[in-house]
Amino acid sequence: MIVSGRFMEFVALILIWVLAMIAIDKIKKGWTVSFRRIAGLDALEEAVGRAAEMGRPVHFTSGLNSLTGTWAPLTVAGLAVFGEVARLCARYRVPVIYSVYGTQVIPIAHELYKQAFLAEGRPEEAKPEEAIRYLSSSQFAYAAAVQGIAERERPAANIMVGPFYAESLIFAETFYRVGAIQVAGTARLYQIPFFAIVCDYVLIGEECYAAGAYLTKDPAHTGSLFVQDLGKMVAIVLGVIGALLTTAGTKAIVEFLKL
Amino acid sequence: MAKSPLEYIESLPREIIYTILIICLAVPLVKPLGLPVPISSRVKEWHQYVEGLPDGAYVLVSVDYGVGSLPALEPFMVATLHDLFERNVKVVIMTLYSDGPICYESLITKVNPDAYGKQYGVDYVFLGYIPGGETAMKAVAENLHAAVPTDYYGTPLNQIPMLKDISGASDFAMIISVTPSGDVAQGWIRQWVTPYGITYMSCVLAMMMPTMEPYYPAQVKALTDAGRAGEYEYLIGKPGSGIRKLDAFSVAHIMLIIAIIIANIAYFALKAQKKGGA
Amino acid sequence: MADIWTECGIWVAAILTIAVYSFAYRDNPLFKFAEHTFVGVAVGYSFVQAIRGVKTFGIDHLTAGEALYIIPIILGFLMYFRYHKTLYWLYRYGISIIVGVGIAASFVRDIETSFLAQIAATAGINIIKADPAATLGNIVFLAAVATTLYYFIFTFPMLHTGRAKTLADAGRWFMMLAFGYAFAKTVVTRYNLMLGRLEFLLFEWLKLPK
Amino acid sequence: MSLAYRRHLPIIITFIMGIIMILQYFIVPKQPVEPYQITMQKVGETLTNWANLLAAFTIGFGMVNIALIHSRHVSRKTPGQWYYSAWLLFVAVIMVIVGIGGEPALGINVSKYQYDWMTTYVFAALSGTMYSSLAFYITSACYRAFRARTIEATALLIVGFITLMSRTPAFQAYLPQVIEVADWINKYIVKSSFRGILIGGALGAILLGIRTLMGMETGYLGRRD
Repeated sequence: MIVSGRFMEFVALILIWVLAMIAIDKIKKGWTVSFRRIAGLDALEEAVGRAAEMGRPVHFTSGLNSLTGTWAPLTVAGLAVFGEVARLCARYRVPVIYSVYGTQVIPIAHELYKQAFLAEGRPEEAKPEEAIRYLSSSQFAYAAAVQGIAERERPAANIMVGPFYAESLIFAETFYRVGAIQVAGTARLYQIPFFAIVCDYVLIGEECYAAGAYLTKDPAHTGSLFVQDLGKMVAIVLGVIGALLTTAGTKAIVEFLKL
Repeated sequence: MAKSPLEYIESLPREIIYTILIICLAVPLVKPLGLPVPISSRVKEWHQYVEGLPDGAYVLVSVDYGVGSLPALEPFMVATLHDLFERNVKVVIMTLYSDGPICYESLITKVNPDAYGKQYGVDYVFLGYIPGGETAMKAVAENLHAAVPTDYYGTPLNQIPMLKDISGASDFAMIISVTPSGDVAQGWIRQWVTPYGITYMSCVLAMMMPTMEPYYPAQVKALTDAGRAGEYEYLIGKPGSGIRKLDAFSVAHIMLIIAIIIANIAYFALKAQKKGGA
Repeated sequence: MADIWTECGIWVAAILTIAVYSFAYRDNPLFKFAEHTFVGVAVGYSFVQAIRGVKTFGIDHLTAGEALYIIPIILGFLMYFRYHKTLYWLYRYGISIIVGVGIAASFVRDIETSFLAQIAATAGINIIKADPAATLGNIVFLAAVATTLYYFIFTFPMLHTGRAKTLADAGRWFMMLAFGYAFAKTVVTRYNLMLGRLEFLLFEWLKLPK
Repeated sequence: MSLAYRRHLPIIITFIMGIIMILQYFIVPKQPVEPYQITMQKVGETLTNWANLLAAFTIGFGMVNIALIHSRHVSRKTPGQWYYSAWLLFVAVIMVIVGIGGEPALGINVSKYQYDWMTTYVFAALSGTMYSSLAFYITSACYRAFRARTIEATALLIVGFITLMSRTPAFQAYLPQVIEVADWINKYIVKSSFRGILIGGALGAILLGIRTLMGMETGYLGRRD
């Protein structure tokens, strides 16, 4: 039934799925999970607060987002962060600008934006058409348009979470130049170094997915984070012990993983 | 208050940095400086094979790239022809790409065979575009005159002095191909190396090296990527567009390294000044 | 005739190149003109590509007799109810298919390529090698993988306090060094891109001798 | 309209689509042989086409958004912006007309030369130049970032230095050891820490995927309306 070579993946998927449901259920029934600090996510409130003081907008973008590509999950993670940023902006009465590349996210972004203002009791102040701006579906026209926004509207904060490609450094340097505080995160390996070195705060890989749990303490997100931690522990144990066994001569663990 | 010179250097305005960068990149492009360039073993090997060709040997040079990949592949082909024309060898040029003749025209003007006293039809000849891919390779190998009745300019092959007694692959000492296509690079092995054992030298794009490495050195005697054209130009003392880029890299990187050193010196001087002053 | 258009094209491309580079110095009207030209052309280009997408992914199948393709086409138009006062939620049917197919197709592949295969590759390392630098390297490799993963453990804060924190710090150090390498490594590729544009300006536009 | 149609049905559709795609991944081998495998592959391909088709449909949201913003600039004569916006709308319309006439797949082929001219000398030139402007930004970023402020920043500076030298042809000629050190760093420090980040990121994506299919993710995809 299962294609050869994919049996272990199927088992892993079922195991992760079941563990996630159990963890989420336990959290709903009062089990509390505490987190280590994630500097990048703590900085979100600081960044929006700074924008409120300086009376300048907050800029958000999620890179070359797409809901049908390999980076669909990272696009949804970016949208989740946008939901939190929109809530903070509604609370601090700061205009937010979402520079959009892929048009598929526009309806979802509109809903998140309106829900944020609803949650903060200010639905009448929501101006989605001005906040959520489609710039272009071509990478570098989008990059040029974001540079224009940076220089002309001079946002005080720039938050970037999602699938970024070469344009990551164009944004990081341009917003540094207009003096914006920057919180940036992606899971695309070769773009993380630019965010880590140039921006004030960086969300590295998995930290982009942790925003939902960390900021809302929502059971589904917190339960997922707990299962992700179990997955990492398994990866450390199997990896190290496997290497020791291989050095000793048996490739048992490698074969086991390749079933 | 105006910045002290140290503060100015430590946070150098971007306009200065960008202008220096453009100068460092543009100047070597216009005038190659011939800075030292590392020669990889693969390029040395390629050159040694060309040097090892006996006098009067026949070499088939296949311009297997189109206008699209010309910028990336032409510099290496130009350096190869310079190397060949230094010697007393007969060069038969052909192409498997329909827009190959355009690449030949651009190539031959850069190489300028007259400077080497080479005469068309006696020392080198261009057979033009031979359609069919591997079937063309096979046809040329088996019977050159039947496969290619006339050269690119329409003169029948039997009237070309250097091709009179050349019937096929077995009369050639070497086959050189520069191409972005894996099928073409491997095709020459199947049609010329396996059946006739001819020395085959292949130059491909850098990203194709992993797919060609298994054939090296058994079937492909010399294998390198086109990005090393600057090294070949430096090795044979013929600076061209390849070495210009390598010079520009050297100058720009050295500028960046020096700038970082200066910035750190200014940073520490400022720190010392503040500590001293405070 | 073609030559005039080509020469005119080279001039247009050269002016736009200078306009884009001018932004690095200052935002200026020339850049703003190039930016709005670029966005305008890109909008037109994306719209044409979208029509091509609707044709190749939908209408061609419909005309080829696959009647079921009428469903996504209807849902596609339903998505524009998003602008409707009360029936706005109708757009969600189209989006739910995009999200369902897109998310599932990508995350299920992560299980093998980015999780199990990575653990298997780590588990397959034969640490002791003839060359001491390689043996040391393998030890460093294992330590780096383990401590980086340790750094990302979120819901066990005690692992990040006291002496256990040194493991997380080691992970952060390894990542810092990796970022330094990856950052400096891209310098040559970016310079190569600029060399390409400078070659265009110097030789194709200004026609300097090669 | 009851909650079922507004929220629950879309989430159920997302769940069903997701389960089908997962089943397709686990059941269909590279060369499907069994009849159920062939039908499953067909279903998977059809759904992927549907998703791409629907994604292409969403382009209209972008058009409406851009037309709204820029035509408002023109109608309100926003100083210093309205003529740029007018030019943008003009160029967009021209590109659409030329594009529909020139895009080979649409088969009209009336304005192929103009379409190629616009894509080569305007679109490709601007894209290539924007991409290459990274040479500016990586230079200023290096100048600022490689500063020995803290111990960590010093380590970053040293690694950056070695890597820069290992890529400079002149240094490679004089100091070949630089390449060996850079390769060692890449092989044993970069590849390993990147693998740690990759595994973590994959787990994040997997759990997010599960949450999305179960209707527990963000916004309309999960939270109460």
